[in-house]
Amino acid sequence: MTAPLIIFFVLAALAVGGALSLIFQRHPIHSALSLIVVMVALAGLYLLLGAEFVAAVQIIVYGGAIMVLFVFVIMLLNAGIEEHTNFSKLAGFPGLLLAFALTGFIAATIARSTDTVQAASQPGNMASTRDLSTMIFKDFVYPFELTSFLILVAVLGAIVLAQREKA
Amino acid sequence: MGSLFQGGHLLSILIFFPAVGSLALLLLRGDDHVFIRRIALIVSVAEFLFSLLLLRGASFTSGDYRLVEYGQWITSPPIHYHLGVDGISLFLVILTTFLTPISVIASWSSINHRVKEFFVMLLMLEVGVIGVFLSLDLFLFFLFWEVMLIPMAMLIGIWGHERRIYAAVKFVLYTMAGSILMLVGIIWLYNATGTFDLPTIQQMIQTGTLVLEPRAEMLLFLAFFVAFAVKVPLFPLHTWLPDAHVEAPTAGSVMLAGVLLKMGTYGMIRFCLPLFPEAARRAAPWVAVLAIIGIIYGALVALVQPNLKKLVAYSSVSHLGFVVLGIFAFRTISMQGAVYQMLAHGISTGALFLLVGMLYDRRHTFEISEYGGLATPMPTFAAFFLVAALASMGLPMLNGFVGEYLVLLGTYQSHWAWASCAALGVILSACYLLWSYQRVFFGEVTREKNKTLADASGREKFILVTMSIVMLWMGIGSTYFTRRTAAASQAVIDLVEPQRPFEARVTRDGRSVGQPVVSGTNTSPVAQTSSTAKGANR
Amino acid sequence: MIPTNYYIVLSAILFGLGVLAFIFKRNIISIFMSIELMLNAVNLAFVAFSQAMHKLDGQVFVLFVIVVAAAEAAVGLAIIILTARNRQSLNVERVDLLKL
Amino acid sequence: MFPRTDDLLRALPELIWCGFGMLAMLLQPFVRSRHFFTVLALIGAVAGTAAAFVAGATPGEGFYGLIESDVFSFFFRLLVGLVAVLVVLAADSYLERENLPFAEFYALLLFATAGMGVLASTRELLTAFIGLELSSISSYILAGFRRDSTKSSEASLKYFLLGSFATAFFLYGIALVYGATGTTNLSRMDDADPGSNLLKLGLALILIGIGFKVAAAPFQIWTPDVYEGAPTPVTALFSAGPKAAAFALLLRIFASVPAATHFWFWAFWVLAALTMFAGNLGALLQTNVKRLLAYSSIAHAGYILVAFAAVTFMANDLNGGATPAYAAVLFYLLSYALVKIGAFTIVSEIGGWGEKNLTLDDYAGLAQRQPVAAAALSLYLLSLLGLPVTAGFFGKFYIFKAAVNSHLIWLAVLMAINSIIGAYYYLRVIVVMYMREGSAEAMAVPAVRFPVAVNVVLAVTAIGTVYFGLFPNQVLNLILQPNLIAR
Amino acid sequence: MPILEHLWIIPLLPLLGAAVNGLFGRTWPNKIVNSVAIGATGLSFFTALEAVREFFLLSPEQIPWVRQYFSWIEAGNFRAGFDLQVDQLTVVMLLVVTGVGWLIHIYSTGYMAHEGGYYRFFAYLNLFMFFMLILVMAANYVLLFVGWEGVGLASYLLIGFYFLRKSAADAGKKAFIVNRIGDFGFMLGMFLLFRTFSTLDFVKLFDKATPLSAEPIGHLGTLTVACLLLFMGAAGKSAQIPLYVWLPDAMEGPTPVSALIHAATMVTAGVYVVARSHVLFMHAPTAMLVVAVVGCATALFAATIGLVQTDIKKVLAYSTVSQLGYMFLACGVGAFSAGIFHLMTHAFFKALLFLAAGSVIHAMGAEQDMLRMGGLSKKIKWTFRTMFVGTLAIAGIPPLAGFFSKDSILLSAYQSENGDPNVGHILYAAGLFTALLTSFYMFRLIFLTFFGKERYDEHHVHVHESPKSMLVPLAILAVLSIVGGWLAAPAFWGKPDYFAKFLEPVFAAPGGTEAGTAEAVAHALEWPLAGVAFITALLGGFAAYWLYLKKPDKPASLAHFFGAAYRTLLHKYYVDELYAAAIVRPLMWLSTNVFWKTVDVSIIDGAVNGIAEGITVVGDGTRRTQSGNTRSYAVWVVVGAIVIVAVIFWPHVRPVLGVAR
Repeated sequence: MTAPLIIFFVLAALAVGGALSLIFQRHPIHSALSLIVVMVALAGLYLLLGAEFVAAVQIIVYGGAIMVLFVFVIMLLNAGIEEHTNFSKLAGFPGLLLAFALTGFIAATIARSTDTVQAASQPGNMASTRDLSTMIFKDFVYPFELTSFLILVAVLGAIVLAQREKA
Repeated sequence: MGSLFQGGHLLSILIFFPAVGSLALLLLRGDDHVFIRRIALIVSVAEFLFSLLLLRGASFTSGDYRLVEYGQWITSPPIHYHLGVDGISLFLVILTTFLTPISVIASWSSINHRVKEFFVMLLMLEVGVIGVFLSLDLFLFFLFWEVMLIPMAMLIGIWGHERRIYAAVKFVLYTMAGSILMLVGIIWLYNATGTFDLPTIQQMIQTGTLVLEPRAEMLLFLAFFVAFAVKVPLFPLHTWLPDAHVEAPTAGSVMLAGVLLKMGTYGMIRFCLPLFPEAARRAAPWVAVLAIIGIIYGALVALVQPNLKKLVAYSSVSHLGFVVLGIFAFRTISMQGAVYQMLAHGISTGALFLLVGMLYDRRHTFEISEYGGLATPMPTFAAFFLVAALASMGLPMLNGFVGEYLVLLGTYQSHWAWASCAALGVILSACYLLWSYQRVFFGEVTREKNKTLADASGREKFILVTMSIVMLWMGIGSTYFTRRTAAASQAVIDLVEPQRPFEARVTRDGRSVGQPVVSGTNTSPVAQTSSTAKGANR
Repeated sequence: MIPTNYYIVLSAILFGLGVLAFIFKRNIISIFMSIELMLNAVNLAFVAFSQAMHKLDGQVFVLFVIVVAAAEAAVGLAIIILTARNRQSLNVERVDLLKL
Repeated sequence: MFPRTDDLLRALPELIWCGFGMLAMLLQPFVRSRHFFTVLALIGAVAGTAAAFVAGATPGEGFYGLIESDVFSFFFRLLVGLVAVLVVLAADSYLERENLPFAEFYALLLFATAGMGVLASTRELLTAFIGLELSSISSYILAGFRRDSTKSSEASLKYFLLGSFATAFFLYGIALVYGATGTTNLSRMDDADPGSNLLKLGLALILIGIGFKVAAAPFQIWTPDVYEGAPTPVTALFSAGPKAAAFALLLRIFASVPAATHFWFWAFWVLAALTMFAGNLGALLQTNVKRLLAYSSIAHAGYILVAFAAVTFMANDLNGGATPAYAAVLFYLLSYALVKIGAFTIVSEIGGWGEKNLTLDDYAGLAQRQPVAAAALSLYLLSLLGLPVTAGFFGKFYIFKAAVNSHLIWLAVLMAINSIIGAYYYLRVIVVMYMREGSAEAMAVPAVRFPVAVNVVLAVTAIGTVYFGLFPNQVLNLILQPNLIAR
Repeated sequence: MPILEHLWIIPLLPLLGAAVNGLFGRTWPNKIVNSVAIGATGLSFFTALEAVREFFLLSPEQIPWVRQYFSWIEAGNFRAGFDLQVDQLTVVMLLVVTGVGWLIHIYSTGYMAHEGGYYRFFAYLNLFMFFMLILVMAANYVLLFVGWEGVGLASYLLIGFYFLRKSAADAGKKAFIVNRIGDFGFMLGMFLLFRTFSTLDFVKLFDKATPLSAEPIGHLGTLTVACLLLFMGAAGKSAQIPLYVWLPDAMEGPTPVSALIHAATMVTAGVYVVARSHVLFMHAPTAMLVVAVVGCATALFAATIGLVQTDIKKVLAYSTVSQLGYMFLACGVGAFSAGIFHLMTHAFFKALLFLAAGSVIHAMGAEQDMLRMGGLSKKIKWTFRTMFVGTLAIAGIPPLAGFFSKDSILLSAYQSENGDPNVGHILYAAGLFTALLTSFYMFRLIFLTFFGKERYDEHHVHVHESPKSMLVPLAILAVLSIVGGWLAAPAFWGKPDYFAKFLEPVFAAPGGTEAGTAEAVAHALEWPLAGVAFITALLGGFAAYWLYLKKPDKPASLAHFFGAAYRTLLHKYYVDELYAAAIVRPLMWLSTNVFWKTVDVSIIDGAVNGIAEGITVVGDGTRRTQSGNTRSYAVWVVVGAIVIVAVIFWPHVRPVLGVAR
């Protein structure tokens, strides 16, 4: 049991635990916080995988921007404890069961079929951020430009939807 | 098969002239009813005259198609604008163009709201029907087949009576249910042959370049047959007919009974038999049984109808049964009879519906019990009604007889049992027609309203006289028609089962030509027919 | 070293938990969070694969995904605010005007 | 490292659409005139559509193989462009009636169109994902565009939540495919091992994601709600644009990934069957016309999936056996888009302020009140019903043909049955319009005189429907070629 | 040969009359109408006479004289032409029809003078003449069938002439439908014949049939079946058991109609057809036997019913049925010429009787019940005299017509040995007994009507003799009824029976039972049998005299004594009731409740609507999945995911969809 493996398991446990608590926390704020935990854990895993740039972005954008946005909205709408209605029969036990089934299946399939990939895997040599940027601005310039429009749309949407009725 | 557009565009004109007419109507203002009616009448009459040109346009001494029009329409899959007329379709077209003006006149005063739309629909209906009769490309055929649906539904649904909407929807769904499967069948056939062109496929089958394996052929046959059987309508599929007829306005019923039902039997003759002879042969007994059930059953149900129009409707079920029987007996004579019966039924039943409609115009009911003793206030009308009834029950010298007689005679040649059962229909038709006639026209006038009913008006007289003359003519001068239909129907029969002359049959049955079936010690007719039937099905 | 499929399986589990959460949670915001959870799971998979195959594009994808997630978050939260305004509840089950 | 001109040319339509979208946004503070923006958006949409020809004129791959400019993308760009144009025209009067922010609307519309354009032209999954998001997010916003309407916002919410839920699946699918093949570029997956379960799973998840977008049962579940809640012109857009784009992507994926071989037709077989029935049966009892059309669009997605089953069935047939099936999909999408936009436009016009009159009763006696509208709507319905001399008929015909061609007789029969069921409720609308007398107050309502723009929409759609119903040749010659999708 | 070349003129004339009267007669005064009608018939009568004259100039090989005018139906190897034929048989029928028909037309002008619908009546009557002439002149079965159905139509119209009376309308309908039942057989007969000989022209067909050897008795060969089917038609038209029921009801029509159609001409069409097809029948002894037996039975049966009827026309009706039975008996035993001979004489005296009865009714003011008559002999002398002649004739008192014809029938019956030597004697006995009954009920009629005390009150009914227009035809017919039989008289002195001799070329064709061998035997038996017949006739007459003049109260007591039998007879053996109960009502019930209400409405339509219902229900279910709850929606997505994954990864779920292949 090497050190990285231990770290991996710790982080994995952290992530899963965060996810679970996201589910079981009754208050959105707590859910949000547990989600942040997950993200941080994932960031750790990225580092472990030698993708430090991604890890950084993960912390900054996700943990920083997005989650803050969440918390902000929760505060804005001062959402309280979520009420446990069960209007949806389907989403009760059967739903959860199905979800488990799906998850189990996907996980199992992957576990059985990633061996090929795994063979190729060896100690993560750090990917240089330069290569990354060249890739973004050369190979993927088109989608990159598109994302800019995407952001534009988002802004636009936020304005259109969230702005108060003009009196 | 013709080069590009040989023999002028008469057929195209026939198909699209009414469409042009209806477009013209659409552009008119909606409120000047008289003018609209006049236009409609002019258009339909002109159309009728055009159709008469067919008789000059070509001779029908051989089975192949005349006045063929052939042009590329859709490149992939190769669909052609392929029209043609032969002896069978010839008179059906003329029947259509003849009945349309009649219906126009018939609805002259009975249609008063949304007049424009009415005549537009009527003409569009004509377009669809004529298209069906003239198109030689499976795809084109199907196209017209479906096009005809909506105008008819509209006629029923907008200008019909109480339960019109139910009837209209039922009509459309019934027909679609059949035809959609036919579409699948058509496509299947295309995959097998690579063409939608009817004559080409026929040649393929004749020359043996196309051989369908029995199961597929049977399925295809059924796909087509069911669609047609619904239209005919054949026994278990007939229940849309009474509703449609009872609810439809007079003109609608006339077109429906006069022409639309024929599309079904026409389809059988034109597609089921030539394209799938083997399957047709195997299915024949079942079809015949259904047809016979239809004949007797329809007659019996008609017998007890309290509703005059429903009675006539069920009588159609019975009469069309004869046609189907005639087709699937695979005898030249019976086929001829079937074709003739189609025309005859179109006229006589059309006339009956017209008469019933005229009664409705006066009293606004179809209940027989509402009438009685009408012969006193309206003798002329009663006389015409009697003529129509007699024609419909197949009295010699009137149109109904020839068809029925030939069908039965022909059928008897190979299947004496079928013919014998079917012949019961002749008795029953007399029963229900005479009984209803008596209840409507004979006896004292019971209802106060009926005492003052007006006799046939000038316009009505005109219609009725025309119809009666046609009935009489078809009853006496049948050869005028049969000589033109003969070749075509013979051709169809030859495809299904080539007919041997009688003597040949006898010799094959091991008897000398001189002494036919009745030599000293001979089998009972049953045995003989079975033997001959076997022979026929060889 | 750590086998790649550990990561992938983990991502699968996280993804599944996201699905689970989506079904389980009632509060719209939490549901949205569970979507973010699923996206994170995807990211993990991407990174793991790219690392395993010595290809950088996997990480590029992650960046794109994060951007998209941000955009979605903006719009989503706007929509949530709108909804909260229109009917004073964040319970997704109470948002069922449109049915049948 | 500025991209080469050809690349730009090959992406020109999207760029133009986005450009005009931006323009609209920028001018929004300064210009108050609605017509200005309408014209602007119109120009933008048309220009983009025209640019499709430019792009089509420079075939080949662009941006290092991320996008492909071939007949396929040409066709779909034209299609979505046409949709955009029509929706702009249809929306104009609607926006005024409901007094909604028009600049933003058009901007979003153009961005969405751009997204669809990307989906139509991309050959790489990540780009596809971006395009998908571009169109989806715009759609989420557009769905909720009538802020003060609870229905609208609810539609927006549902669409957003479920949409991103599905997107997550799609994305995970991409991840797995990437894991299995080491690339996300569809044209570089040839050496991937088709048997790999990872790949299968990835494709399956992608199928789920796209299946959601195209409203394939049981992912269709969101469709009726969203379609009903969204502003009607937007509904028109949804039913025509994004669906077509999503189908385009699906088609491209399953056309070019070797691993997506024969046996996938099973999946499509199931989806198709489920979808057809879900749509038609659901529509059977609808009294809300808008919702009815929504269900019908599900049903039609089902029909298209039948063609997909045929496509995948023919996947192994290398000598262009699948070509007719492809053509069937494309032609159907075209005919269907025309009809749906026309129908929804009429619905939005009849709906009146606040979309009040949506139920069948409001359509009773429409034939007398507004003969033209009634006639047009019946034409569309008949096309949906698949009656001859309408484009819908040929569409259905080709799908039948494709199905029978692939020996999917039973699927064809199922489709036939569904056509009958469908016929029932389409007819019901026609019946109501023509054969029922309108209620007193309904008849009292003065005939709505349609704005010019709307009339243009109706004219284009109606004429198009009839024209393609009679002379489908040009379109067919375009889409019926083996190298429809460049490999 | 002007007329023989243009035979079509003969039937066409009445048709023209019918057309003219029918179309325009409505507004015309009676004078013009009846002059048109009588003119048309008379003309065709004289044309017929001319035709006959020319016919006698023909050389034997020119007979049968067939003229083809135009081809009516053509299909495949089937051709039915509008071909007319004249041979000896036709000549007889032609003269009877046109002659008697003309007389009756004349009579009608008087009888119908005060009726409404005068023009209609004569139009129908002429129409009937047309079809009847077609029937007798047709040269093939199909054209014959035209006349056959046509006369049916005419009789339908004429029976229903007083259509305001329900009974009349019913009777007309009944007549037509019962006839249709017969026609059903007739048609099948034609079909079978065509299948066997592939032609329906008499000449060709009989030429083909002649060389065939006769089918052994008791054997259902093709010809036997064909003949039986034809006979079925004949039975319908000529009111034989079991299809006789329509004829008595047919008396609802005006009396001249009863005389012309239901006594003289139409009802004998059946006999004519059998005689016409004698070639076939000669080859089918079984059929012959059936014909003979049925005929004999009918004769006896109808006669018994005739005994107790009190309606003067009903009595005559049943006597007609019975006489027709005689004719079939004749045909059945191969004495075709005898049958035709009786047909002719019967036409004379039965027409006479009916017309006289009509005159009586006319005199009594539409009273038909004999129980309300009596003692009329003084008041209406001529009517009485003529009618008495008729009675003598039918009763078979020599030397009147009936005696000779009936005698020759009995004779042939006595000789016939078809199948069993005793058959002949049985038939003879039955026939003889029938003769007894006949004379009884006829004299009963006379005595009840003309003798005894008046059983009506003079105040209401003032009896008056009929106009000339009615009496003249009576007189002529009376004369004919007297002399009509003398053609056969020479047979008693060993000389040839002229009538038989005349018809010989027609009937002598095949087996040769006619003439030849029979002659010798006949001569030996001639006198004794004739004597017997004469005595029976007298017996019958005397019985009637004794019962109805001497002891007028006797009949009542007798009736009371044989209560059951009497009632049975009075109700015509309850045959109508039987038919109603056994056929009509069940059929109606079946059609209404089973076919229409159950099969059509419940089962078929029920199924159709049921399917629609079912789909709607399912549709509602599908709608319910649209709960509007986003969480459920999410679950649906998951479900979908699982479905797809399952289909892709577990091949063994695919065969569930195996139908896809």
